[in-house]
Amino acid sequence: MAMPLPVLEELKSLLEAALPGVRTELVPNGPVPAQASLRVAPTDADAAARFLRDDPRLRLDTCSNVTGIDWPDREEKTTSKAIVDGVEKETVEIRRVPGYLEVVYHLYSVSLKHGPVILRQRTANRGDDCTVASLTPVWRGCEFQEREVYDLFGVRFAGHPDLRRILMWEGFLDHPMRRDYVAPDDHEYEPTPHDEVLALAKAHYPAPEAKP
Amino acid sequence: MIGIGIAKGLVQTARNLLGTYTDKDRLPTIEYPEERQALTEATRQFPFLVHDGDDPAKGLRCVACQICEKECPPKCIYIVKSRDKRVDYKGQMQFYPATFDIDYSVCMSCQICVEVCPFESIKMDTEFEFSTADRFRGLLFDKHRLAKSDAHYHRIHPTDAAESDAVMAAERAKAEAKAKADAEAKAKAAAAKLAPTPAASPEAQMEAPKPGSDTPTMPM
Amino acid sequence: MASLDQIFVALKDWLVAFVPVALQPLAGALLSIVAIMAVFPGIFALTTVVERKLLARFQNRPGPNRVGIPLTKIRLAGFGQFAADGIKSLTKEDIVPRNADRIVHFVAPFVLVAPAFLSLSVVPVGRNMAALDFRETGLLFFFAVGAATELSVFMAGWSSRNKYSLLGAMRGIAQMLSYELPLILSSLVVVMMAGTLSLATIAERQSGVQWGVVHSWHVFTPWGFAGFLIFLTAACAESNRTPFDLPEAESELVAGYFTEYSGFKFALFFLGEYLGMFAISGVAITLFLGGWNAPFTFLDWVPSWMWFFGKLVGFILFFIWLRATLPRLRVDQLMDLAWKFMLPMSLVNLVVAGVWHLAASWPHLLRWPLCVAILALPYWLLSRGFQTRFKTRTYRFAEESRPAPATAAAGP
Amino acid sequence: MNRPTPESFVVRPRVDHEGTELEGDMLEVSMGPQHPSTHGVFRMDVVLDGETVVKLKPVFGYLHRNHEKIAEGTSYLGSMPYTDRLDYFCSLTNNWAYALAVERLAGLQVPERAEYIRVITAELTRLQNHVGLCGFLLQDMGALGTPLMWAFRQREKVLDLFESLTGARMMCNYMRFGGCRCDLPAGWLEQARTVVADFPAFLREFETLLSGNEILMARTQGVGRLSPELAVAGSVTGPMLRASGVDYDVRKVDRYGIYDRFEFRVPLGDHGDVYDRYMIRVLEMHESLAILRQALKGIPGGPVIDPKAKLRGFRPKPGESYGRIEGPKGELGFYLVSDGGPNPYRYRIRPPSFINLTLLEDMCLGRSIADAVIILGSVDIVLGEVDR
Repeated sequence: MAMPLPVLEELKSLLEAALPGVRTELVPNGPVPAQASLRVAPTDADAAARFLRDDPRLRLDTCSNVTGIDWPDREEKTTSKAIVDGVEKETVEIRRVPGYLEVVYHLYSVSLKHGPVILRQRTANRGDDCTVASLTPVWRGCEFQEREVYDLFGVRFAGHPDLRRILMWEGFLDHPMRRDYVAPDDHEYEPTPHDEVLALAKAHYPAPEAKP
Repeated sequence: MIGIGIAKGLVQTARNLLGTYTDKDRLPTIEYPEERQALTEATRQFPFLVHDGDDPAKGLRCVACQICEKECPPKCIYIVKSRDKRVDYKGQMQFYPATFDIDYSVCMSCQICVEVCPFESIKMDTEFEFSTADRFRGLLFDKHRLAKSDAHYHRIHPTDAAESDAVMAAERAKAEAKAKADAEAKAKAAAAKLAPTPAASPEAQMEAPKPGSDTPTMPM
Repeated sequence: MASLDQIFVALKDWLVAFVPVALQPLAGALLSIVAIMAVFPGIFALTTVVERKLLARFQNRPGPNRVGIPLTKIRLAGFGQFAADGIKSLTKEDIVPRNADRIVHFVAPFVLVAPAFLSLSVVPVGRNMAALDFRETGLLFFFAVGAATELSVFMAGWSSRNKYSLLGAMRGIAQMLSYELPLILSSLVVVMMAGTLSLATIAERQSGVQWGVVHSWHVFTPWGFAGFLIFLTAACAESNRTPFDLPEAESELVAGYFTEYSGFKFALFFLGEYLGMFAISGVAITLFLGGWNAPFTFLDWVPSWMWFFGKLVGFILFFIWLRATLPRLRVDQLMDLAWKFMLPMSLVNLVVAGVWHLAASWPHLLRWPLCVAILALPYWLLSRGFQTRFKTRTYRFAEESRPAPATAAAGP
Repeated sequence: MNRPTPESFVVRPRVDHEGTELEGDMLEVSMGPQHPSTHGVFRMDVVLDGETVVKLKPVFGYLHRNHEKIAEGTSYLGSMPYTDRLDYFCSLTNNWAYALAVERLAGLQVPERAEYIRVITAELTRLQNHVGLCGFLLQDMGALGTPLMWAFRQREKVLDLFESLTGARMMCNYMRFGGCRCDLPAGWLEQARTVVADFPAFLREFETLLSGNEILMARTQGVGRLSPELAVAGSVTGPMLRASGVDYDVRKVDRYGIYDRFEFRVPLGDHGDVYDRYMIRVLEMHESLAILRQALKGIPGGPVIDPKAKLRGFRPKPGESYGRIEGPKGELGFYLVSDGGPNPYRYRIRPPSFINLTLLEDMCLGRSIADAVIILGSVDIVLGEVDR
């Protein structure tokens, strides 16, 4: 039977009331306000997920979609004006905002026919500490999708039973869905009319003839 | 009783077998090189460039605006814009593509170049027999091979062609009216000075909104 | 007409007369060999084309219809295809896996083809027209030689060093051994009734007349009919035809035991399989369908060998028809069918044959229902077991409930 | 035979489906990527005990082209033809799912006629996908092409419709954000009505051939059982979920497009085995025909694209959206993150065939290798979508 899902603010308070100590954050979503999401810390993710799955009001029993998003390091410019020695000086401060990887879970309830509730986890950074909690123990359907996120984004899922590469081959080093990924120049190029590709192709194949 | 389902299936296949000798619908194969399926009007294979008149070098509608190059999802179009302008078939000064190449081996026949073209100059052909032994250059079509006449376009897609003719006629009327107004204004402003024949620049043409379509903007 | 019936026999006698008397048996044997080696591969060649064309028709395709006489526009409706296939398989590269047991790998196809030819030699293709006429052991010879096929299948599967080949070979062995039993038991009925193992004699015994115009084929008796169906099913399995093509199950084991064969050896496997199918069909014809006898007495003027080959063509078409219709069984189901269904049924059939024999003096109206009843009861019991496990189902539909109006979270 | 077993390949207690303990030597078979019945370049690393599967790991990615990455470098419109190539059997539903996600992101409205056209094309797509799948499933069962070719014969008629509407048989590239690319050509509706009217006769023929066939029943009943609880937890969607008896159809739940205007039923299976999956698809075809009859009757006139929709220079506001539809293979979703630029910042596909594979091993363990093949067939995968 279809049952209305509590709005996200209500859901957040429900969750925080049921699980003291678990902190969640509401992430608004401009164009589709109904699809705003809830961010949980990786340490709390498992408990929160189990609550979402088991609470009789929510019963979010299927995790439909798992995906990663890469937010690379970016530079934030802040300009501040200060009067130094009577002269107004403008100082530009460039602050590096560390990037992070984000894993997004779209949860639906098959038994109550509502959804989606969107759950997010963030890694600490994009380098050495990109671990989040695996939700495969909660929703079996995350298994392959989390493997895919691991494969393409390099997010490590703590607690995943079989965290191997899934689309790329074993032994592949990089994570191709990251924004800063550079495709290696080692595959066979088909010359296309575009000059940069053509130039690469020529580097690979000694050109037998010039372009007519 | 075991075996009845199997017997039913056997009867069904036998009926189908006999049906192939009487019912055309049960033997739908078209024996390709000799017989050909009638192509529908919407059929699309690969893009070609439309030219007006008989001379492809002169009548090419393309003004090398490079929108299709930008929008092409597999990036199979390559355009070099001319430095100079030349008089096109309509008697207007236009840029023209110095190079216009389409790599048919990369093209995925998605028709997006046709949709985004504001000048009705690139259309989908219905020809598909391009097999060649030359892997790298055999399917790289330059503008001479791509150019096909407006009559050809009318033959393969009559409805579309009529529509695009109407669009172009409306545009031309607008451009002419604007040119006239411009000319009058200019003549008024500088009656003494001999103004050059005002040509509808591509920008002018592009500003003219097409009926039934969105307003083209140049994402350049 | 009698001359046309015996024309090949006469031709052979005429030819043999040219050689010295001492060599005449040898010459006769050679002529028979030549005949078998020419006729059956010829039928094989045509069968491949007919099978492809018919299968295609069953599947609403035209099938091969291009290859005719080379360099001309004559297409012969595609019947040149077998020549093209033959040339292709002869000229293709013969690939042997690096780890294969080369000798066994090489020998296996020949081990398949040779017994197939040998088993064809005992089949009487017309009146007085069995190449090898063992007076008392024809059927025994056939089964003995036919059993060599298993050996070939396992040789091929083992030597290829391929897991699919091995699985296919294991399946093949299990299947052929299991189905040998119902095959032999169902033909035993005929031996029981005819009192001989000679195929030529069995065929001759069926030239009697019953019901006025009908020749007394064994299939027109309850035990003969049941035996024929069992024999046919087991023959399907013995010759690895659908629905029993598990050893070469394409969708599971790629090509089964001959996965690693190519070129001419592959063609030999193909040939061997078809020859085996012809041989077993020939035996089925001889045992149950009156051999070279016409069905009706008023058709006796048609030469006997024509009847035989006509029936053989009928069998081939039937096998093609089966192949175009049925899905494949699974291994355990295949074994179940052999041991739990066909074996009991063929044993019951032996009883029926005995009853039929003992009740020879009874009127038909009594004898028939009794035998049919003895057969039908176990059949019904055995098929009930199947029907309790597998049945057609009815399906329910989700209850129509208008969902509540979209909430904010259910998306715009 | 003494190769070390990889870590993830540790074999669980070996039992067959009847619970008998197995103790033979094990055979590791790599089924695929070149194998007749893996539906493309798909591989199953199978450990067999005799013919019983004791371990099965799906391996894929051979067709991986990182479609999602390509889409990040292409305009929103430019990804539309790529969606055709995901599940190349159902390009029109793929188009629709993508268009739906973008329309949510950009707040576009779809005119009524376009909605009708979308329903008609999507249901036609479902018909041709299901009929093709039934053919392929029986091909896997060894029915040498006859059902497949019959299915294809009928599918061609649907593809003819697609060709005269969109210009291509399979790579349709037809939907646009806010509607459809072009209006129906003259006479198309008549042609579609004929196809829809002829379809039941074909289905009857198909069912006579197979649905009551003893071999088919013996091969499929009780094979590859999936309990409703596991199916829901494993994110299985589409006909596979409904064959397990779970009433969940996105067309009914989300009522996207104009599906709430049509009367149709959702068939449910009780056993969740291969036979149910096959029959559910056959029954769904009947329901699709019912929808098509209603839609072809009620299609109104009017424009087919939102006049606000922009073809060039399309830049949705920053934000994200998830749009999903009931594709023929299951729930097909698109998740888009926009940063306000002309290209999506993140473009994610929720591929039903990929996710339905999660439980492949659970269904195959203890069954024979021949069952594994038909279980895979009944999952209905297309490698273009699995690997993306």
